[in-house]
This record gives sequence, structure tokens and C-alpha cells, in this order.
Amino acid sequence: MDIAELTNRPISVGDVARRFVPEDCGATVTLDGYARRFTRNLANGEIRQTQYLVYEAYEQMALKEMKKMIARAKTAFRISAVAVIHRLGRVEIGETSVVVSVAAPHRHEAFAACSWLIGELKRTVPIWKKEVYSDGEAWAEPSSSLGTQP
Amino acid sequence: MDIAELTNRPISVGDVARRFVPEDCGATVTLDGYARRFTRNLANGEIRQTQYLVYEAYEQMALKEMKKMIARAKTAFRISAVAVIHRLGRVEIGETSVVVSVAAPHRHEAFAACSWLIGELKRTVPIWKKEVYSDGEAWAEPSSSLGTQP
Amino acid sequence: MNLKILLFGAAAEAAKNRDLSYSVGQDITVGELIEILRRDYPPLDSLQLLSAVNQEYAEAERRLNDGDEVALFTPVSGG
Amino acid sequence: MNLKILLFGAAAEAAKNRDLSYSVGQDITVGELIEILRRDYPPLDSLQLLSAVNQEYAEAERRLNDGDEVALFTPVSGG
Repeated sequence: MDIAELTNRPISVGDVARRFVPEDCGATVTLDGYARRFTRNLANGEIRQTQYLVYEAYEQMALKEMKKMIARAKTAFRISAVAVIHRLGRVEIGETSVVVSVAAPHRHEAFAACSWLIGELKRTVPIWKKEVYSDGEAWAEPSSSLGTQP
Repeated sequence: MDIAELTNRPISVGDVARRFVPEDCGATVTLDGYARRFTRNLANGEIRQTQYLVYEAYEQMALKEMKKMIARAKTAFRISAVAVIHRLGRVEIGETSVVVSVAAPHRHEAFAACSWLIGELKRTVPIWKKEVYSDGEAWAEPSSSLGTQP
Repeated sequence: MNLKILLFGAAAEAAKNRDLSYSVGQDITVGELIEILRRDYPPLDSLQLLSAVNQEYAEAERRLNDGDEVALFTPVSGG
Repeated sequence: MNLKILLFGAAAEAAKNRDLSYSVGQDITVGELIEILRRDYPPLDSLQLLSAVNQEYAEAERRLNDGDEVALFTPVSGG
């Protein structure tokens, strides 16, 4: 029932969120992460404009890490079904780069597991984001994650 | 940009989640609450089977309360757009009864606001749920909310 | 004075009514109106009733005015 | 022994390579391999490099075996 997937094609958030509606569940919490056009630098207040993103992955390892974190989430939280799908390649502004969707009997566990899973994904899954601006490009720094996280 | 809505027709979670993708945002968190077929009674472990739900609202007041809680959320959290849509009338098992969707620059605020909003909705918005079983029916007790919440 | 009374959910089922019009004396409070309704519709007696006046939550001490829309209902259970 | 080396993201751009085959002596660790690569590809020197061996995260002290797939990359930034 769980999904860990990498794809080069656009992701439909609604399809992912509704892929599993287990009969013992009452809530699905879905995080839709997408490319932001305007990002405020929290240090100096300047606003940077992104043109598009490019994601690259160590695909086999990324899928292994995604499956591991899903297994850990299902042990730690009372949840029934998890889907984690990450886009690779060029991603336009507003397009979904990552979806994490968790179905659970009760909403509190769905919120907690969904939030934990996206944090784990950003911490452990070997995927890299390049941000392309009008005047250059840069690989995202995870240390500035407050500015670049979905 | 915000939506507070009551509807007698099926709700498309994906359409709601993707209705607004503001250019200063990077994350949308969406709660999809739906009718659960099997509910475990936490006190005695028995499993109760629901056939369908019927929702009724004090519609004008419900919309006012929904708008108030959205306004409060936008003051309390750094978020950009909120949609709250609740289904009325008969709702089949697995069909969405409520969607709360929050778009924000960063995911942590989207999670926090979405979780707060569904709690407020269940606490303040004048909507009532009747659960229909194979052998009877009952208006949901908010005091047993751990067993009946989405 | 005249009041428009709305009942919802379990309260509407108990009273077998969704809309009532009541004529009452001046200076009545929401709590006093609820007592009148519990007397007129005894099945309401077993229910915990919340109230709203003109679509805003109201306490039992709230004084009513002519033409007010008073809603009575059990604790909400949406979601 | 022979090692298959994979580079990703900023590390691949710095080394202008994504796949490398290295023949090295016995008893080499991941940390020692990284030192060799930093010497052969100086632009890697400015990068913080993490490593995985056969698709599992590995520490610098990890000893390598013939045929291992060693991946080197900067801290991950997906999401």
C-alpha cells in the first residue's frame, strides 16, 4: 500500500492524496512541496527570484532511503498508508517537486508522520536541488534550509 | 484568495490543494477528512462499522465561523492562502467530508496552521454529523472526538 | 416580542421542529428561553444545548431583543 | 582492487565527471579514497563530501572491498 517513487513527469497531488483511502482511516494529510518564485533572505530581507529548479538523485539509494524512512514512520506512528514521490529533472515554478501523503485512522498521527517524513526526506534522501536564477545558478545549501525548504 | 465553503457535492481534494499556488509559497499542507468504515472503540476494543454519514449545518453561521477562524490563522501563522470546504448531506465511506488546505512560504507554518484550523473547525463551526450503522444511527458526540474525528 | 428559533441536529430531531416562532415578554435571556423550550418540547431535556443569537455564539445570560434569530444546538461535531 | 565511483550534484560538476573507475591498493578507507579524489580533482577540495558504499551511508573510516560502489556527494538538498 505504500509508495516510494522518483519521476521525471509532473506529479498530480490529488491523485497521490487519494490513491489509498483505507477503510480504517479517517484522515489523509498531504504535503505538496513546489518551487517558490520569490524567496526572502531572512538575514538581509532581500528577495531573490528563482526561474526554475533542477533535481538530481542517486536513484537506487534514494529509493532505498525513502523505503527505510517509510518503514520507520509506520513503526513510530499509528498510520496506515504512506506515499512519497519526488520529481527529478527540471521543475518549473509552482510545479510539485515532492509529495508526502499519509493516511491514518486519526488526523493527529497523520500530521505528525507527514511532518516527520518530509524532514527525514530532506535530511537523508540523496537528492540535490539546483536553483536557477536570472543571473546564475546554485546548488541549494541544506544549511540554509529555512530559506529553501518547501 | 481564501475560501470558506459548504457544499452538497463531492469535493476534489486535488483541486482544492492546487487551487492557489502563490509565488511566494513553497508548501501546501492539505487535510483530507473522510468517512471511516471501521472505528475501533478505544475503551473496549470493539470495532463498529459505519454505513455512511449525514452532515447538517447552520449554514450562515458556519460560513461566518469558518471565515473568522481563517482570519485568526492568517494573523497567528505566516501563511498565504487557506481553503476550508465542508461537505453537507449524505457522505459515503471514503468520500471527503472536509478539506483544509494551507499554502505557506515554508512547510512548518503550513503544517501548524492546517492542524490548528481543523481543530478549530471541529470545536467552533456549527456542523453536526450523524453516523448511520447497519443497526441504527447516532449523532456524533464531540466528547468522544478521539473516536470520531477525521 | 417575537423571536425566530432555529434548531439543528439532535435538537431538531428531539423537538421534531427546525424552525419555531415564539412570542415572549421583554427582558428574557437565552437561558430562560431554553427553559421554556425544554418545557414545551420535553425530549430536549436530555440534550446539552448551546446557543447562538444572530449567528454568533451566546451565553445563557444574554438578553434577547425583538426579532432576534436564536439557534439552539448540541455541541458541534463537524469535520 | 577496483572501485566504481559515482559523483552527484555539485561534486559531479566540480569533478566534471559522474562515473569513475579507480584501481587502488588493499585496505583503503572511504576517507583515504576521498583524499585521492580531492588530489586528482582539485575543485572537489572546496566541497563538504558525504559518502555511501553500495548505496548505504558510510563513515570515513569504512574499509572498502573490491567491486564496491562508492558514491560521493555534498549534503543532500531534496524536497
